[in-house]
Order: sequence, then C-alpha cells, then structure tokens
Amino acid sequence: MSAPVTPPATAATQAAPPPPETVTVKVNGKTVQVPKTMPNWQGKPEATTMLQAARCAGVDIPHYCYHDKLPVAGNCRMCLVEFGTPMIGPDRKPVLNEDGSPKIARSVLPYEPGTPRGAIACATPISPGMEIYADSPATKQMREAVLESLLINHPLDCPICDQAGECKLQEYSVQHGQAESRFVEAKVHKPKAVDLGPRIILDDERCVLCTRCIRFTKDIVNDDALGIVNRGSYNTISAFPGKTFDNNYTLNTVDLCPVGALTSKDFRFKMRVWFLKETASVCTTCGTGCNTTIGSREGVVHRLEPRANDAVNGPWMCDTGRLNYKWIARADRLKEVRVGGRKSTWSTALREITAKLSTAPAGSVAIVASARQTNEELFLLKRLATKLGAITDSIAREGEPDRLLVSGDRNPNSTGARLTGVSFTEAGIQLPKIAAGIASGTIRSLIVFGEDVTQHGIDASLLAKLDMLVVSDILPNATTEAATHLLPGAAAPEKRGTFVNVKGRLQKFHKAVEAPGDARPEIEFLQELADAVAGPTGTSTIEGLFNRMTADIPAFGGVQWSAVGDTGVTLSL
Amino acid sequence: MSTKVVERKPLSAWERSYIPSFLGGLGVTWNHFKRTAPFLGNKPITMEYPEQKWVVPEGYRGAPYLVKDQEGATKCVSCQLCEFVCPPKAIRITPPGENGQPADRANAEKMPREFEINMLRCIFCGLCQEVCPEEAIFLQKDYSLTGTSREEMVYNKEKLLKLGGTHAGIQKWKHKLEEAEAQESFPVATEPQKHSH
Amino acid sequence: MSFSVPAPLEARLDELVTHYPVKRSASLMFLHALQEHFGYVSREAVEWTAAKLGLQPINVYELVTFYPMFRQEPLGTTHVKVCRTLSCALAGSAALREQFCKKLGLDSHAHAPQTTPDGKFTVEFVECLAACGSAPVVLVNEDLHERVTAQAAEKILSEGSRLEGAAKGKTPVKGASGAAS
Amino acid sequence: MDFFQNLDPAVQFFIFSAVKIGVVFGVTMSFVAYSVLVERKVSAWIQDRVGPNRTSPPIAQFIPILGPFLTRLGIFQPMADGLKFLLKEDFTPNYVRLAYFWLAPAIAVIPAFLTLAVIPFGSTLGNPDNKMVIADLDVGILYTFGIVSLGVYGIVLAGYAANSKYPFLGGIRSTAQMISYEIAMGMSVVSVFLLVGDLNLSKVIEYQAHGGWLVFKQPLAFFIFLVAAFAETNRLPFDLPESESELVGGYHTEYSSMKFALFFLGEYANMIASSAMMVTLFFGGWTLPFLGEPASGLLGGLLHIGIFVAKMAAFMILFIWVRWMFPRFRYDQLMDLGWRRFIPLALANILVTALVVAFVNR
Repeated sequence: MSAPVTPPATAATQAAPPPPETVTVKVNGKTVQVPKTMPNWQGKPEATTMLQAARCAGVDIPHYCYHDKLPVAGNCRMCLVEFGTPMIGPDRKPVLNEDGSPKIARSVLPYEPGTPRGAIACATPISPGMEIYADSPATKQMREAVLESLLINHPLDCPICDQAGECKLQEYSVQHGQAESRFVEAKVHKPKAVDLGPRIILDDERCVLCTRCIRFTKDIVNDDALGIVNRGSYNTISAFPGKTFDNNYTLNTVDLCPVGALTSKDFRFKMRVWFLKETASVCTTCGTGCNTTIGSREGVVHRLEPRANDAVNGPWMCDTGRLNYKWIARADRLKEVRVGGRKSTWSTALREITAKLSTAPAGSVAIVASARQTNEELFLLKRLATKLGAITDSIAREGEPDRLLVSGDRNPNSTGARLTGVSFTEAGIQLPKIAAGIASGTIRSLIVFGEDVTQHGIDASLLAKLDMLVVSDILPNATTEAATHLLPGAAAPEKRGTFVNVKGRLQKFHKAVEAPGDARPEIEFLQELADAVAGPTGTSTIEGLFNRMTADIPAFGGVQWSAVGDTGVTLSL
Repeated sequence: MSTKVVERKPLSAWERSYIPSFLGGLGVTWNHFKRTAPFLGNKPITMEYPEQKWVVPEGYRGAPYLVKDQEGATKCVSCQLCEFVCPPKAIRITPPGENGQPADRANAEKMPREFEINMLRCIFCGLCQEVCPEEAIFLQKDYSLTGTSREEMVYNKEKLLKLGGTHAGIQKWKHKLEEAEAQESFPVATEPQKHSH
Repeated sequence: MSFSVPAPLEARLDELVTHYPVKRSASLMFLHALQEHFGYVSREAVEWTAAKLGLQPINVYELVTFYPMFRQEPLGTTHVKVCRTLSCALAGSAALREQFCKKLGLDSHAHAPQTTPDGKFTVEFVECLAACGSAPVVLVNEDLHERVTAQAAEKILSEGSRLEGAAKGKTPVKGASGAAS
Repeated sequence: MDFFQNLDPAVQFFIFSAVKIGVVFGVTMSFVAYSVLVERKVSAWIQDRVGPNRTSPPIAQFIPILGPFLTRLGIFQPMADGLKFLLKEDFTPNYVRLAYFWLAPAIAVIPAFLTLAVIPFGSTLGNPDNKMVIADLDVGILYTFGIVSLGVYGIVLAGYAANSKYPFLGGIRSTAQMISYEIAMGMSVVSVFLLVGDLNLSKVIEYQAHGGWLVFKQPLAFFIFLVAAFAETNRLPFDLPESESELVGGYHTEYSSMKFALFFLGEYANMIASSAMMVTLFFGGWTLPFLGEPASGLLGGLLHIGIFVAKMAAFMILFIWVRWMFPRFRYDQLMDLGWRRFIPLALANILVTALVVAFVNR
C-alpha cells in the first residue's frame, strides 16, 4: 500500500486547471497580476472582486459584512474605495498619456465630475487596467464617514462587552476613527441582552446590521431563523416572535459577528479575550475533527473556537463540539494513581504492571483501547499487544450525522485505531472474544484505555476474575472502580498528538493546559511501559514516536511530524 | 560634542594627609550635633510618627481602592483592564461568568464576582486608575498598610469597597437608562426578549 | 383564539400567487388582503402567509414590521391620525396629539399607534396627509378634518365615543371643518 | 574585716582577683550596652534625628516626670536590645561548617575581654596593696598584643565557617587588615617603652605621673596607634570586613540572634580595650597632671577609677564621632596607608626615639 501524501494547500476543490487567466490591476500604485476568477463563498469561480484583488496585493480593505464563506451583501459600506479605470476615447481606443501609458479616469459621481465616488470593494469586479486606491484621501474620508455613521448609535459599552479585544469596530476605530464623537444628540436605544436562543444573547444597540448572522443561518445552515425587523433607526436582528434561534451551529454567528451584538451565553462575562492563550487543537466530539483554537488562561479552558481549515471544517464548527470542554475541569476528574484501590505513585504502579506483563504468557493479556486516543498512543499499545500476543480492540460510538459537519462516527480517531491495527475494519468485534477469554480464564490481565468496558459486554463480574486490570481514564466509571491499577490520563487539551479523521485527514493538536493532580498524558507512561515490556523504541519525544510510527505503518506514508502543518495532511487510504 | 574637561588639582601633601578633611568632617558633624542634641540646641526635624501624622498632599498615590457611586452601588464592571495593565500583576478579578450575580445597579449588566488586590505586590503606580473606563478604582491616601499574614494583605472586593468610599461621578449606566426611558418605545416589541432593566 | 381564513379569501389568494413568477412576490398582496379582512396582521396571519408561500415566518415578519401600514394589533373603532409633517407641525399638530392622548389617557411619547383599553380609539402620529394648505389636519377613519382646533378635537372625540359597536369607518364624522375657520 | 585580714594572703589575693574580674566584666558589659545607646543617640543627633526614644518597661510609665524623661533618652533601649538578642530565633543555615560556625563568635569576644586584665584602671583601693589591675604583669604590653592578635581568628573563622561568598570575602579582608595594622600598632608602642624602659603598664602610668603624658612626647606614636586602633576594631572608616554596601555584612552575614550579638559585643569590647590602652599608654591612665600619687584612701581610689573611666569614655565618643564623619576607605587605600605610611613612620619614630634616649636622656 503506497501512500502519497497530498500537500494541504491544494486540498481546495477543483482539479488543477491550466494556468488561470489573469488580469493586471494596480493596487495602491503596485501592479499585480490577479486571477480573472476566484472562488466565491461556495467555492465556485466568480469574477474577482476589488477586495480579493487587493488581498492578492497584500492590502487589506476594512469590511464588516463581507465574509469569504458567505454570500456578498454589500450593506456595511465599510469597504468603499476610490478606483480608476483606463479611459476610452471616442474612437473606442484607450487614451494614452504622453509617456505612452494608458490614461486613468478616476471614479467620480456621475453628475458631479471632480467629486470622487467610491465603490464597495467586496462586490465590484475588477476590470483590466483598473487601479484601486485603497488609501487615497478620498477613500480614507469615505471610511471615516462610514465608521462615524456606524458609531453614531453605538453604546460604547466596551467595558462590559465580551467582544472587546477582537472587535472590528474597535480595530477600525483605532485605524480610521476619531477620538471624539461629533454626535451630541441622544443615541437611539434598542433592546439589550435579548435572549435570541439557548446559546446566544443579542445586544441590538451594538449591532451594525451587517447581516452576516442572517446569511450564515440561511445559506450555510439552511435554517432561515433570523431577520431584520422594524424600520430605519429601529432596525433590529430578530428571530420570529415565539421562535428561538437554536440550531446546532448558532455559536458560529458569535464568531461571525464583527461587533459584540451576538455573544455566547457560555462565554458571557467569563474572561476577557486578551487574557486567553490560544492553542491550535482538534475537536474530539466526532470523526470530522474540526480544527479548533482553545482559549485558556492559567490552566483553565474558557472557550473553543473553530480554526479555519478548508479541507475539514471551513471556518465553522457545531455547537455540540464547541461546548464539549466543560468536563475537563470537572471536580471528579481522576487525579491520583491508585494501586489496589489505594493512592500510589507512578513508579510503583508502572513497576508492578511491567513486572506482571513481562512474565505474562502469550495470549493471557487483552487490550481495550479507545478510538479517542491519539495515533501515537494507539501505536504504542499495538507494540505492547504484539509483544504480548494480546487481543486488541476499540469501541465504536455512533450517532446521527447532519449534512454540514457532524459525522455519524462519534470517535475522533476511529481511522487511526484501524490504521495502527488496534481495531479491525469494524470496531468492537473482538469484544465478545475478550469477554469469553476472561470467562474461560485464558485472559488473566486486561488493559483498558479510556472506555467503560462494563457498558460493552465485559461486566463487573468478569472484571473481578482478572489478576490485573489496568485502567487509564479521565473520569470515574464502573471500570475505573474495578481497576487494580488506575492510571489517571489527560484530556486532549492537556496533551499533544495526532488524530486521523473519518476522511483520512491526519491532524496535529497541541497542549493548552496542564492535566490536574498526578494525571499525565498517556503517551508518557505508555512509552515507559512499552519500552520496558516490548523493548525500547529508541525515541522519547512525540515527534520521534510519530516519525517511527509513520515509517512502520505504510498507510501513514512516511509523513514526518514536521510536514504535518497546523491544518494537517490527507492520507490516501 | 562639547565635553568640558574639568581640571583636577593635585592635592598638596597636607591635604593628602587626610587631616584637613578629618578636621572639616569633625566640624560638620559637630555643628549638626550641636543643633540637635538636647541642652545644646534641640531642634530635631524628625516627625514623631504615630502621634504626629503626615499631611498627605493632593495627588499622592497611595493604595488603590474600589469606589462606589452616589447610590452606594459598585462602579466596577469587571472589564479587567486594570488586571491587564497592572505591571506587578497585583490585581486579580474573577468575572461574574454566565450565571453570575447581576450588577447591583440599574442597567449595568456586569460586576466582578471577586476583585482582589495583593497589596504586597502593588507598586502604587496608578495605571489601574488611569486605565479604568468606569472611574471605579482610585489611588487613595493610605500609605501605611499592615497585616500579620500574606493572606491578610490580599484585599478582597468587600474590603476594597469599604475602604474606597464614594466617588461622585457621572453615573454612566444610569444616565443611559434614563436616556433610553425618555425615548419613544419601539414600534414593535421584538420577542422573546428581556430588557436589562 | 383559533385563526382561520375563510375559504373564498383563501381561494382568491391562491389564485393571486399564480400571477407572480416567484411565490414570494405575493407576500405584500397577501398581507394587505389579510389586514383588510381581519383589521390587522396577527402573528398567526404571518405564519399562515409564510406557510402558503413556502417562506419562513421571519421573512414575512420582516415585511410586516417594515411597513407602518401593517398593523400588528387590532385598531380602535375610531382611528385618529394626526399629521406630524412640517406644515401641520408648525400649525401645532404636536399639541393636538398631546390633547388627544391626554383626553384618552394614552402615552403621548410613544412612537407606535396607541389604542385605548376599551378599544374605542386609536391615536397615531403619521407622516404627511397631503393637505398642507389647511394644517393642522387629522384623518379620522376615512374622513379628513382640516384646520383642526382644540374644540374640533373635542368634538371628534365626543362623536367617536358614540360609535360604540358600530362598524368601523362606516359612520362619517362631520362638522370639524366648520369649526376650524 | 578582721576575718578577711586573717586569711592566707594567697586566698586573699584570689578573692580580690575574683572580685576585680567580676566588677570589671560587669562594668565593661554595661559599658558595651550603653555605648551602643550612646552611639545611636550621638549618630541621631549628628544626623538631626531623635534616636531611640520609645522603649520603656511598663513600670517607667508610672514614674512621674523621670519615667518619660528616661524613656525619651532611650535609657531602656539596651535592655530591650539585649532581650531581643536572646529571644530571636537562632538560625543556623544549612551547609555551614558547624563547629567553626559556633566557635567563631566566642573567639571573637573572648580576646577583647582578656586584654582588659592587664590594664591598670585605678591606683589602689583602700589598702596600698590593692592595686586596681587584675594582673599586674611585667610583660603587660606583650600579653596585650599576643591576645589581640587572636581576635582575628574569630572573624576569619566566621568568614570561613559560613561557607558563603560574602562572609568569606569579609574574613579574608579582615585577616589582611588586622595583620597589617597590628604591625604598625606594635611598632608605634615600641617607642613608648623605649622612653619608659619597662613593659609593665603600671610602670608606664607611673612614668607619666612624673614625666608628663606620653602623648606630648610621642604624638606620632599616638597618632599611629589611634588610627591602627580604628583598623583593629573594624570601626569606620576601616570597617571593610563587614562593609554592608558591598559585602552585605561581611563575616557576620549568616549570623543571627545571640551569636550575632557576640560579634557585636566583641566589637564594642575591643573599642573599650583600645580606649583603655590609649588612656594607659598616652594619657596617663588614672592620673591627672596634678593627681599623680597612688591614692591612700577609699575615696581617692574611686576618684582615680573615675578619672580613668572618664578618659576612656572620651575615647569612646571619639570612636563614635569619627564613624559618622568619615566615609569608608577603599581597600587599596587602607593597605597603602598601613604599609607605606604608618610602618615606615613608626620605624622612623622608633629610630628617632632610640637616638634621643641614647644620646639626650641618658
């Protein structure tokens, strides 16, 4: 099985066409060649806009309503820019300057020549020879005017606004705003702290009516739940009276909202964003493996946010996954090593387990791993199993898929479990065999990682028959109760490693917080155990182990740790 | 560059014997002694501290405390800017969180659940006061902070508010509320909603 | 309160939809028809329209809240519209409205139309009624009253209060214009 | 009295000596305590401050006028200080060389007191045989120098035992300093004995009672002795072994409580011993120009002791005064002064004195 690896960048969509047709434009006086068409929000080619062209030239044009992955609305007017097009003479030929270059006509108001006229960069397609003046005085004046207008009724309650610190209004105010408001009249007051849905709070006063949220829920989620009601100054975002905004993707509108109008109830008043340490991670709630950014401060995870990865989740993630972090800080986390029910130390427990496993006859050990474990952990478990002649398996977890992101496979690393050989084509088929082995007395030791086997056919009476039950888990359950050797493990945000998602995307995740108490990332003690029982791997780092694994298992195609970027690589399975 | 070289006069043998400077020193110290010692002059300039208290000048930067508004409500909205700006990291704020206690004054949605200043760490720089958008923290005139344990020197919200007293300022949130109430109500009530007031 | 649209009306509306290339385009016509029939556009009417046209209720609701001519509440028997635009404003329409509201016990600062609890009167401050030459003007149901004075306003109210139970807009209210001269 | 007279002379001598030792020790100790107070008060006044003025035992509050007055004077401060030294935690850091660490403070304090044994602090008391000196040694000055040179061991040991760099540096500095200045000091005294012709300190006083104070005959010797005394006692401007600004506290950085107090005690006892030596060698001891004969009665004896103590106190004041006047010397200046100035000067002085003794005073 050869396994060429597709580099992450080309994972976009279409098959590579012949070199794209380009258009030459000037952005801030710099000549750039930009493709004639670029992918629109759905990824379909569409005429390149001024905003996209400016981006190609490395110029960022401020905007609120425009978003790469949403249909263009063009209602915030923040991206207004002055531009110019080559002049065409009465003979339909370009007018030239004395030096032979084409003469450029600046955009002006139709009936007031001399007054510059802007165009919204997000929706205006470029034409050959166009010049975009992204920082001309006229452009700046337009921006300042638009921003002033947007701020007229803004409540300026940044001190209590959760968006403060990542707010486009704040950012653009710094760049284009004025220090003082010229608006002396009373501001229009709108409803505040409106309960829009189970996870969303709306502050209408802060809203700039960019309609990103409306477009997202209508066009991406297909749940046309939000709209703008009332008229003029009293425009507000709203759901239909009596209905709540409660689909499984509502929290994306919080990310989308360029200001603090939509905020998350979960993150409400919890922590200011500038304190959060951001760690690139991967969601473990289902097999999709959405890329996430963990926001943590001093060992406490405060929120998860999607991290853009067009090959997996785009810029979105589901609410279920996003809120699936609170158990990390649960008070009943397993925090101490226990041997025979008593508090012990790592060295004692590992010494005992090593001694037992080293003398175990072949076939007397079984391993139940979890498809929530990382590839590296599974690889070490497999090494151990091979040495001990142990039966291994993992446990399947199924759920209802949806059409956007949620996968039916609720394990983050089923593919990894299969690739490393811990589970077979179908997870869980070996479990009855293990149960039978324990019942008949051939299996004397069981190693369980992160699963409650009593729920899967190996009940407490069977567990009681074992000589040794090594359990590594995060939260207590019936299996951890029965363990002779209980090893507290770490949650994904507390360790590093890789997962392979249902589509074969190999992705890295990083450590955001420390595991509580004596708990350690599984890889650390598994490495010790595997080295002691199955012989040294010759490496002690995650990187080394990963490279060893990809070299040993053909499906991983020899990909090096350093080659797996933050957005992962696709394995050909 | 205009460097002025100051000529250093070589000392004479007499001067190098230390004797003139020794005698000069004796003179200086004697004069001070004479001025201060009882029976001779007795004009000590030492302030007898606990009995005599120093008059703290305006603008003195003493310990930072939280203040209340005219109506006895907490002014702090837990924006955590002071915590962010504090150079020695003496300030620690626990925000209310999603289900936290609502603010104790109308229209302000947020109030700190806990606000701690470690007075052992505080360097009285005044950046917290300067950065505060709510005028809720002020460096006051206390300069003599004592305690018998480190824990005691970490002042909590209750203590800070008690020590801070009242600061009469424009009541921003109250003002906003009054403004909103004076305005016409909205043409259409958008449900479901709950107004903050 | 159950909401039901009479069959003939429903049939008329169903036929109306066919006039448009896109179903959604019939929304406004639907709302007008429903308001004409029920006197106002209830929430149920919005939901019914949305279901008929294959839309989400919020889409129709956006329309209803946008146009001031759509009512979301039942109106009073006597609907007093006081003009607020320039000529009338200069001629004292604000005071006039204040007078109506005070007499009827309504909030004169409210933006929206105000209806008395007994359902007899609705007072609304509206934009230009196109009779600027004879400001201030008041439109009572279908009848235009020009150069309305305080006494004339009293008269409108006293006549309106006699309209108990009468069908809305059928009884003309006269006599105000004479008083204004 | 009779009972006492009838005792064996050896026993009488023993009892007298014991009483003298007790009294001298007691007086010196309280002298140390109160010189600390004087130092603090004088320094305060020199610096326009008030000095210790708060400490008072509860009883003092009930004495009308006098109680508050004594409190303001700081009379009770030394008691509080002493009590505090006794009650403070005696902290022994890890990694010190324990035996030496404990020994050093004792070695620092003992020589200072031993020196006092040969100082004649008065003429006689009551009986002409009752000489007011604990040990009237014929080799008095040799004994003194022998003992004083032991004092450095305390400091060196402290620096070594603390096993820490600052005390170590302090110890090294003090070794060099003490040894250097001891030479100058010893040489300055030689000329005195050339004139007196005896090493017994009582004889030195006797000589001065008749021949005038030696400070007038040997001003250079006195000057060298004075400066060397400052260096020997580690007093400013020569407190380089402890210099707080560079060495934190030098050899006693790691000491606390009573062990530190012993070093302190040693320093002040050294000052007292040095003052006593200067009084004896250059300022006529217990004599005054018109009061040179040994006392015949009890009153006269006490007067002589009083004169001696007053002279000594004057030198103590000088020690204190100089401390608040001079900045600390640089180490190279210190060495330069000792080796290149004082030793040659002292040698020259010996030569000149010897010549004068040989040819003029014969």
